[in-house]
Amino acid sequence: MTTPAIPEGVKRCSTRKFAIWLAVVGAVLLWGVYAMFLVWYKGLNQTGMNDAYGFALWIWADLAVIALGGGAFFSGFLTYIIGKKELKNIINYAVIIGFICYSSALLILALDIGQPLRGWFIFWHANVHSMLTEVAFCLSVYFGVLTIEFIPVVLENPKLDRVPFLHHLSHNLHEVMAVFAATGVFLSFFHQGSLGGVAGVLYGRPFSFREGLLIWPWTFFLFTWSAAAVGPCFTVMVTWLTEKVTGKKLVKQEVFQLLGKISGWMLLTYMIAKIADTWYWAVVTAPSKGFALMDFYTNNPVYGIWILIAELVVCGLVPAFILISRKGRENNTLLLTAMILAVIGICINRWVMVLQVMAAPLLPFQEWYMYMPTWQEVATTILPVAYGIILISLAHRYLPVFPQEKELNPGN
Amino acid sequence: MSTQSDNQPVPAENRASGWVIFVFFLIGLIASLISGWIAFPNLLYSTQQQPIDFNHKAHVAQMDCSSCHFFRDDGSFAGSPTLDECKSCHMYPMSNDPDEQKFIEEYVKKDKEVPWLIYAEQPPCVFFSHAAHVKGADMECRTCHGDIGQSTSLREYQENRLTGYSRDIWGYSMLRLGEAKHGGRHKMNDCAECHLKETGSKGDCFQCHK
Amino acid sequence: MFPFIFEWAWDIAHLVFMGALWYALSIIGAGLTYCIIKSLYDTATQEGGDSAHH
Amino acid sequence: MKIDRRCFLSLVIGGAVGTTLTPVPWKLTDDIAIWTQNWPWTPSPEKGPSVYKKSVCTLCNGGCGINVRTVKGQAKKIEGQADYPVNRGSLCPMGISATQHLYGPSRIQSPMKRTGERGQGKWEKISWAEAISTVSEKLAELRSRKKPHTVACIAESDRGTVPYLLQRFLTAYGSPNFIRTPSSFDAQEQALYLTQGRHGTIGYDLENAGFILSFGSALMDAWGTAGQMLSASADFKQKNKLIQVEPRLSDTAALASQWVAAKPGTEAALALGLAHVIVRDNLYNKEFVDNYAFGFEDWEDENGTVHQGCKSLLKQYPPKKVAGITGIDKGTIESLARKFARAKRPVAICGRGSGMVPGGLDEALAVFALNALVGNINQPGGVTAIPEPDYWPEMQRDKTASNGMQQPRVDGAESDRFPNTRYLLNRVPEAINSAKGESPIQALLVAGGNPLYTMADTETAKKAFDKIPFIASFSTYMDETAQYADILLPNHHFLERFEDVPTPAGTPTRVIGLTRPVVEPRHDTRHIGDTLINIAGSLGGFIENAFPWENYEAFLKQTLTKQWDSLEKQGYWVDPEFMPPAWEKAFQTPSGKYEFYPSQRSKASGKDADALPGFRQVELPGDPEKMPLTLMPYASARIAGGAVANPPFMTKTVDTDVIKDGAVFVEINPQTAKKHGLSEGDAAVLKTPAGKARVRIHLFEGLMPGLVAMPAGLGHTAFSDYIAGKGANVNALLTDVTDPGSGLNAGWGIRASLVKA
Amino acid sequence: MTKQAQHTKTKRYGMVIDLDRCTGCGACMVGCYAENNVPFRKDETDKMLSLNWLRVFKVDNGKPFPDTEVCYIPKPCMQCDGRHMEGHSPCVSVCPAVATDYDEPTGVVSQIYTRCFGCRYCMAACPYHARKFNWWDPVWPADMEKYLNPDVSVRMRGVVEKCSFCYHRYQKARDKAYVEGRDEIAENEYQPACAEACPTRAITFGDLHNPEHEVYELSRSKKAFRLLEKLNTNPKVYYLTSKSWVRRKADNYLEGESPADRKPAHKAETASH
Repeated sequence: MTTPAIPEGVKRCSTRKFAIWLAVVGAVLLWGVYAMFLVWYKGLNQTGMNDAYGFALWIWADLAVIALGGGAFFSGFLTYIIGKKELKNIINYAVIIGFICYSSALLILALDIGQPLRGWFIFWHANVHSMLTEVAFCLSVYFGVLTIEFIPVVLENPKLDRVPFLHHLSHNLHEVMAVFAATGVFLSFFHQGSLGGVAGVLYGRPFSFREGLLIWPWTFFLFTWSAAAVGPCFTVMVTWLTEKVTGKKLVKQEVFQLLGKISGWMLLTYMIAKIADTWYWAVVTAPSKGFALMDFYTNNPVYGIWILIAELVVCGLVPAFILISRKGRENNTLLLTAMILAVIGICINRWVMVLQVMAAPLLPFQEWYMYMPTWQEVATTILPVAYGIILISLAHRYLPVFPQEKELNPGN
Repeated sequence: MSTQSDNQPVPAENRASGWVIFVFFLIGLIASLISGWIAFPNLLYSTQQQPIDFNHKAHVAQMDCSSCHFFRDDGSFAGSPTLDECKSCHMYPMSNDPDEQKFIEEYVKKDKEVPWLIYAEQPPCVFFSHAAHVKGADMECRTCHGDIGQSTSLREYQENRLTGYSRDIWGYSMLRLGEAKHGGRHKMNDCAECHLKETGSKGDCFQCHK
Repeated sequence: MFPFIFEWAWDIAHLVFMGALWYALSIIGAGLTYCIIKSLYDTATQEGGDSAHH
Repeated sequence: MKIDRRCFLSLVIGGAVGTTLTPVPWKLTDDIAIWTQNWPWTPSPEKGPSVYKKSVCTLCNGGCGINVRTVKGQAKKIEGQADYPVNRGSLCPMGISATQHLYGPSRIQSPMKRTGERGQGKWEKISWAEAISTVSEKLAELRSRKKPHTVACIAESDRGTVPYLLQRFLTAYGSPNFIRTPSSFDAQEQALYLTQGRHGTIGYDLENAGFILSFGSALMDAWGTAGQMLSASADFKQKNKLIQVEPRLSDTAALASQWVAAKPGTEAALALGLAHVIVRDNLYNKEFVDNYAFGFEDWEDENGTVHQGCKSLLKQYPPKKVAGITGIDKGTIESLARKFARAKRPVAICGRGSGMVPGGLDEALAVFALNALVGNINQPGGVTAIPEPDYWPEMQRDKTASNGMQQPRVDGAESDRFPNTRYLLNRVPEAINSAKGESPIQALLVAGGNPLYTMADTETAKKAFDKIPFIASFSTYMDETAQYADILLPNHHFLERFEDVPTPAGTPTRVIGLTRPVVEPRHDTRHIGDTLINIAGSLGGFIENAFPWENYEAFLKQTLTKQWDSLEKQGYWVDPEFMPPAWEKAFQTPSGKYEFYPSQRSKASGKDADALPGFRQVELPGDPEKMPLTLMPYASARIAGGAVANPPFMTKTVDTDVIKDGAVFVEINPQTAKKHGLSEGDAAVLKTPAGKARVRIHLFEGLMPGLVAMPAGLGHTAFSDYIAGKGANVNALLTDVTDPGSGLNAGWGIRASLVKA
Repeated sequence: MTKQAQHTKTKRYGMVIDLDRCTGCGACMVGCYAENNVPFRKDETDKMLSLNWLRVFKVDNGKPFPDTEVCYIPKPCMQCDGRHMEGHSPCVSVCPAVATDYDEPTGVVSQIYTRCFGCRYCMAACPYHARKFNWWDPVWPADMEKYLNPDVSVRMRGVVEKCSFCYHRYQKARDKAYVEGRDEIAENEYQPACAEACPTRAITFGDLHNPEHEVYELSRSKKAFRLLEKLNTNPKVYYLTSKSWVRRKADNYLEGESPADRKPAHKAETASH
């Protein structure tokens, strides 16, 4: 059944099936929306946060989705600036995933502040010394860029494409896309970095505090680098998942492998820097504040040294080595495993840089602070996932996201 | 949803022409401009009359400003006089003025404070030091409050329905442009502007906040 | 974020930070404006024209 | 002209463009933000001139001078009154947060009559006229049945005009049953009477003392006048002058220069042991002991019987033996005794904890003996008896009243058995519960003290109260006792009323403070003095005649005419003539001297051994097999342990290892915990012969192994949602342990078991 | 946040708390709550949800009975001067909306509740947990609103608050000085509520720059130290103790390191002059 709303030459499931799918995901979405409403209406007492955990699950989710959404800017960078033509086959999807990630991040930020109606103060009364200001500005402006990058894809919907103005707009946007992409890369560099800076500048928190370059702590650069390294892995992971769900091959394996190779080298260089950073922190920074490394990993039920090993070795070095080896990349299972590990690694890193920072006691007579999210927090954190699935479903159904789809699925 | 006809371009003669579309654009534009610039400000503010029409000029002729608007020993500023302070003269009528009659009937006799509406009332988060301005910097009342001492009648009081602020805080111009009516505007930036001019610094937060 | 805001200061931090911000915004703004105007122009000159843009 | 949807779209775009060019979105964004800054449901206090008003806090018997900041007739902040002779500007957290009680939800807002079952909390608002006629009809009825003595009154104090009016009312009415709630000063003041022959409050001149030996008094935690003690404590540490004897490292012990962890209940033995060393080494004040004391040496009475004196008695308490009893090593006892005797202006004080429980008379006498041995009676830095007020007007009473007054007291105080004890509230429940037939109390007036919270074994007390047919409460707050009453006649809050506050116990000067209205009464309450005058008025006859004043204020001014000027001006009056009398004139005992051998006491029992202070181990209730631990309450300045519960601010200061999520933590030594399989934070059931409570465990090295320490003052069930339901009431787990000599409650703890829940 | 030249008239208000005197009675806390309109809830046992501008910790030396010792440590906002004594306290520089700032004339770290939008970054930055969040709308049951202090604005849900050294008292003292034609205010004219409420006079408050103020000498005493000094936050709250174990509780030490190795507290401060 081909309706004009669906791109030419591709096959899509029945409206009924699609509606059921949407309804299921929509139910999860509604649950999240209800929780979101509760948080806005009743305030942040709906969360499990407290004065020790001013930053908690949401900020982690924010940091994580932004890191994972980094696939958009880095793929854009590779496609439009470096000129990796093969990546044109996945750039649309990278943009969509980035758009979902960033819109989710903004939504979570809007939830996470105590006075949402005053949220614009961060722009209006900006304190330029605050990493969070940098995050807010770059994040929202970059979201604008992503929207601009997303628009042409939307406009390629057959129905919209028939409107002459929109047709031309889409065309013209494509023409200057490199400019936007470059701006996006610039903005991304700063907001990804600033997110790292958020924790890194906290000189009252020896666990996260780092020295750095000018006003930027080393975490600034580590975050940018790691987002660039792992963002494409997430893009590939989601693409692969989409392929599994739709039962179609959407992107050629070479594209995956190319991204895998680039990610691999990025990840390896990142891990070298990260390990150096951790080493310096463990032997210089932390001891200067009176802490031994193991002070941060003992006497508590959750944060053991395993977390450091998991982040650096299992989800860091291991996937890096798999991805840089041709054999590893060419084995589909290994490629995906490595990418998933890398994604987990980055999530652990962001978790540690938010939650463990809050948990570690500073005064010697204090205990580790523990935190348990409420269902409202969980629901609102899952909400973006549901929203993302819906947006992806709609995009896949109605937009020509994957240029290679027709070629790869000739039977349709 | 889609029908066959949707796939066909709509014949040109069935479509609105460019200038019609432009006229609609203009209608939308002008209507919103009018409602935004004229209706909105009127809706946003409510207007109230002072409970008693006080004649400053008549009083100033006979006494100092500080007889009613004085500093307490602890340095705080008394603001508008209390009933007791008014009563010290107006226990009984001193003239035939109808407002004085009203004052005595409704407030003195009933021993009720007059609910004066304060034009320059600052919100609870603000600490405004009259002492610093009047005593420390030798400023005159009229610099901020206008020539209220020469007025014979109290003007109406406008209150922002959303914020509860007196309109004098934002100023009467929606764009906060031009010469301020009644002495001055009283938003933070207005304070800062003067402070910057007079002291070289806009001031620290705690200078005026509490 | 504007010079007339209370917190604004004409110092290096503001100039660098806000300079970069406004620079990025103006590039985006200029790009968008160009695209819209160009599209309006294209629409007017080649009504229902070809579509081979990719 | 064709109009299609593109026209509509265009209209909307035009509108949108136009709107952005108007102030609407921008001004609204700003105004909405300002709205969040002034949310109508967030209060904004009214400005106005600050007026400071002096008064005296009566939340406990401490009586600290306060200075209340008011704005537009509303009390804003309570601060200490700097020149007040008792507390000198210092104030305890309870006093500071009294505004929370004044304006809080636990106030009784008008007279009320019970409609449901007792304690059910169902009330009906009534008028003052109805309330007063209900009470007076009940009283008139009992009087007509010639049973005026079955009326009892419980009050928190027996000094000052209000307690006096209560007593006067009972006297005119015909009941001897005026009962004051217990305090540690009961034992001390009885000891004062027995040794010096004077009724009065005891004054410790701690500020001028050079060395303070405290037998478990929680000086830093609400003992005596909290403000005064805390203020005096400022130099305890600096001058190394405080020694604390206590099995728990309390806040006082922490501040002391030496903490002596004696086994609980052995304080008397330690005092006698110290006295032993002092006498043995001839370190005592010979001038005082030889010339102004009686019963130090053995003596012979007119019948030729030889009586053992203090000196001989002390021979029974050599350091080695005392070390065995107290668990303190011999060397410490020896050195402590020498330090005490050689110090400049040493003083020993007693009254365990915050002084809610009287303790045994022997302990008080033993500590008094220490003071006498160093001759610090009526000396700077020593112990002084402050005479009680004596300015009461004459009255006449009718025959019914006279007959009633001759009936024995319900509590057995001033009886042959306990001739020197004035009040024994602790014995009332037993008296009622064991009575055959109807309750010996037919009507009870509760004027403070909140006995159903503060009495040991509250369940038994409640059972006794159940048998009292009529209970009226004058309480300001809906406390546990008010909740159990039949009729409520609420008194003004102390910030709304006049009242005099005579010398608080422990203060070494003669002072009267004036509590006065700082704010207008907020509710339909009435001064208890006025209520009493009203009730007397409706009873008529001699009773009415005994209350000839227009109102309480008139009575107060008349009574304190001489002092009134000073009271009104400064808020207090200090007796300019009061000087601790010289030793020659100080003692009004039968011997005219300070009596180491209290002959008044021996008269009661006729036995030597009972007269001299001795150490008798108090047997704690409970089977040591089944209950291997010992529960002791402890006082904390952050928890009000008395009649009036913690206001929310104080509860806010209490830390997480004292109370968490409604459960109270009991402290135990980690060693004990290990033995009983308990660890930090565990939920457990604490069981004593009186009852059980769910608690949680907090390990504290500073507690003697084998003990369980539980904070006093938690576990309220009344007042308000902000106060009730926090932890358990330790009083409910304790029982009365009657001191054989005085009838006072000598219980300092109880046996207990602690089992993980 | 602009850095001004160190003016001789610039004050650095600070506090010295004598831990040898503190009995942990809690009067300072209650005094603070009453003065500063600090709200309360039915259950305040979770101290990480409780609005307490001032909290008094109880610490012990960990030795077994009867060698145990305890000490109380009252902890208000430390009013940090920042790493380079320039006012970049851990919290000030992170606030994205300039809701918290370093008050140059007094050295007090300000918090403007109406500016704060509740991002809580400052709370994450503060190593002392001095900053508290309004998780709930404040509610004063019955008539309790009546005792609220008009000199201190009431905070609304969703914003951060903290100890301000009772800055409103400074404002009032200055007003009095203006009216009396004075330039300076005396030491006793500006005292925060906790210092005033402390019945044991353990809290001393004044200008750390002014040799005539008591805190000047006290903060330079050998017994003086500050909490978590190694973090270089440069607090203006000093503590005095005669016990070395208490100092060990106030900062982190590596094995073999001891508080005695550290230079006295005031050295760090004078070094920057």
